[in-house]
Amino acid sequence: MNKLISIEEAVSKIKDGDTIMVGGFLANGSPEKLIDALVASGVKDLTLICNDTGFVDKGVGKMVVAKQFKKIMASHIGTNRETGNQMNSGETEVILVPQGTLAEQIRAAGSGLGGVLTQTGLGTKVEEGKEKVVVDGKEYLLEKPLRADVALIYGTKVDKFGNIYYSGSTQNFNVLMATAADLVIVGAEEVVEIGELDPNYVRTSGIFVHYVVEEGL
Amino acid sequence: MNKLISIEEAVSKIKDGDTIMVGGFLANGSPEKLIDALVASGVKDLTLICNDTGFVDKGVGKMVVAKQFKKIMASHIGTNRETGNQMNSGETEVILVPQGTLAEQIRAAGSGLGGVLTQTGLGTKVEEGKEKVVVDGKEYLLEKPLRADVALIYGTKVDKFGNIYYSGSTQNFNVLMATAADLVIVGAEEVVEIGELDPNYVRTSGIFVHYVVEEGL
Amino acid sequence: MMDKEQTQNFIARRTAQELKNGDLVNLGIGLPTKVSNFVPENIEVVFQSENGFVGLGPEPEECDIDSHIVNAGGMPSCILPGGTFFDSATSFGIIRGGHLDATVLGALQVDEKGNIANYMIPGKMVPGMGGAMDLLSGAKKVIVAMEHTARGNPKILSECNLPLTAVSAVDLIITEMCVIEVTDKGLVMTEINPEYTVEEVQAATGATLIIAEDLKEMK
Amino acid sequence: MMDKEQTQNFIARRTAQELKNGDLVNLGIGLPTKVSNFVPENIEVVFQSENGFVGLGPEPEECDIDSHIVNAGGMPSCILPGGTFFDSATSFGIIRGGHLDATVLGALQVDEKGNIANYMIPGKMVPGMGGAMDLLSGAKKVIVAMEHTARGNPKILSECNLPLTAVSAVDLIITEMCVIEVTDKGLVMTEINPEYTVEEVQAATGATLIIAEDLKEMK
Repeated sequence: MNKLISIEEAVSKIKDGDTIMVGGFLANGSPEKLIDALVASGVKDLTLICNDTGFVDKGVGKMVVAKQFKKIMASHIGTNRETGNQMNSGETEVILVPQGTLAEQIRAAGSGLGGVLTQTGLGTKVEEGKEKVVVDGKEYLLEKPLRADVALIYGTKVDKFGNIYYSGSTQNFNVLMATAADLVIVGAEEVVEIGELDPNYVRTSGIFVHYVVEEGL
Repeated sequence: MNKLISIEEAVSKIKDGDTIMVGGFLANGSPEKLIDALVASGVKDLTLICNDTGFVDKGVGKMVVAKQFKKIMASHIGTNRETGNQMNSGETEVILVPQGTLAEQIRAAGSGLGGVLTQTGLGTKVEEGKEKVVVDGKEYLLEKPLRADVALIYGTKVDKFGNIYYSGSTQNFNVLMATAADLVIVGAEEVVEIGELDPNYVRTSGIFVHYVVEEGL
Repeated sequence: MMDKEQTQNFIARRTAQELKNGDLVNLGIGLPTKVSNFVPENIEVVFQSENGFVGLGPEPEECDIDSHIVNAGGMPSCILPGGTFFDSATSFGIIRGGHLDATVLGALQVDEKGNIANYMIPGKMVPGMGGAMDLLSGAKKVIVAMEHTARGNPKILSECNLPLTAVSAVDLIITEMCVIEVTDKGLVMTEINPEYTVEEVQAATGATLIIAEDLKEMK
Repeated sequence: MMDKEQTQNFIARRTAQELKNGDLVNLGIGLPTKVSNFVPENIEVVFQSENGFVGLGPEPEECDIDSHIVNAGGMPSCILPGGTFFDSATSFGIIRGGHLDATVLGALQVDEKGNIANYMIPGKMVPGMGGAMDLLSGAKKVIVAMEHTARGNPKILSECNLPLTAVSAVDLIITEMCVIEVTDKGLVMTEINPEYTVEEVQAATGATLIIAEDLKEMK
């Protein structure tokens, strides 16, 4: 089952108005070439789910500069002044989510769980409009699962079935997002044949992945 | 930080009446020598949290035969007739938990989450006495986090800080239990020096582990 | 008449025909495990082993035994090229999260609402549900593959009387006698083994079967 | 008077003395990151980087740069022997799950209830909370390490007026002027930098300080 396609074909699958997840943490472990191709494609009115909005010239931040998002859910936007500008001008809706909550919300969607019960954000703006659930006398926020139409993730070494080996700190949200989208596209630094990756070292199984794109270094 | 101790010292830390988690799936990935030493120790009135009760002569099932448990929480007891006998005679309380729910309950305890919202078990005996939470019109069972006093887990290669590399299908509940007990003891097939394991291949960080015991093959 | 092994192989062979190219499938222990031996040669199916991997191989004999690898029945097993190992939380994330295209399970009882009982007989046999409740709740398609009766007694009923493993979960029932679809209208027999008459199948069934207009021969 | 860098190093050095042998610690970006440079030589502390590893090294200059490894500030970084990489769910499982002995964070405001504001100034600067809300909710000990005032204005207040990052979360405040414990009775100054008088510290603070009976010299 060979899932390798061209970057152009991969990008053609993302439509105006889609909700996309993009892996990475301050652009570390982000599929940089897929992002470049999305900027070139001009696809718009997207909703972004991402840990952060990277930088104006690196990571998903390039799509912010190209004004491709109508809504952004992220834990941090401080490294990309353009996100703040668009937020303050009202051009883009920005929802700030605690990083651990964001991670669990994505995992919940991918794992068939009904939501996340966390104490993070209690007593802050984060709890506004949300239900609380009491378990054994302790109060928790009920945070709902988060899914996307498309997840664009990164892999260091990826086989043609979509199994992913991550090097260093690049696992971050990639591992979670791979499970929580209708269409999962991985941008691989290096593509290898099926059987070349040790099944003990793979962190994302190819069963989650629909397409593999070779990005190179 | 060298956490290597003898099996005898490790076993002396488990007291009558403790709740223990034991890793493994039908004894695959169970710390067999630690279990043997616990049988020899005669520690009793324990509560067991485990995927299954193994076999009469393999895995945690040996402790069932030695009548060391007053209560057992497991997803499956069918491979050990002694568990069924003790359950039917009323000697041991047995609570059956769906396997995926058991995994998430342990993970929730280790991850600081207030509980698990799952549809597994709805309409069955499993839902008896449990709260239900409705999220976006769908009903979920609220399953509570599960912690233990001691987790006895297995590792294929373990460094002296407690970092664990698992081979094959031995990860199972070990990865989860390592996070959810006040005291975590790992029985290592092979102990290596700190720095010998590739940080990309480790599945359980030594930060979770209190003691390492060398079991050998 | 087929002997027990022939019967099980007949059921397993027919069940394998339900699988599609690219499917991710979990097979229960016992009869369902045999399904992997009959996957049509022109399709690729990936099998999950809920104890922690995908890429379960069909025949342990064909590979070098590694004591670290067992299947969900605890038997020595192999992983195929392209497979991956993971922990139990990830494994059941796959199962509950809708990533499993189909599961094949055995049953003590199945009823016309699609309810299924397969984990305990109170006071007698109580093996436990293992991963069955999660599989029944999470898999996109649930196939029950079992012998039609147990010691002559029907296992397909109008209503299960053993403790349920899941409610309204079963999509398809495959036995040595017939293939039954669970629908809103009830149990629809779509295929029949030509060794039996419709009357014989109905007599061995504890629920009223609706006979499909285009009833086919089971192969 | 110390310059900005001396001030920050002074605060970081004092903060490092709070860490104990075997502690697992997460340092926020900015001033808190400097704490790792002053860990006493006789203890071992493991640093977590919430983007996905434990074993964060103190000085990226001292190792071979691998572009796959960055710290939580996005800067090239190293992992020490005994470290481990993991995903963000595991990382925040560590944080929320009570496995973190201490976290050191900066703040815009802290108040006498232990409330802290450090992620947004409405209509102006809105960087976001990143992992701060989880760290504040999950770490066993929360230390705020910051300059005592911002452009002459107090940051330690009787009540925060910026949006809170967490409620009743802060245990200890360390500035260039003093060390303050957050207690049920209020803010207790336990140590003072001998360059300042109690009156000067109080004047720079927007909450009434309780002076510890055994007020010590800050080193």
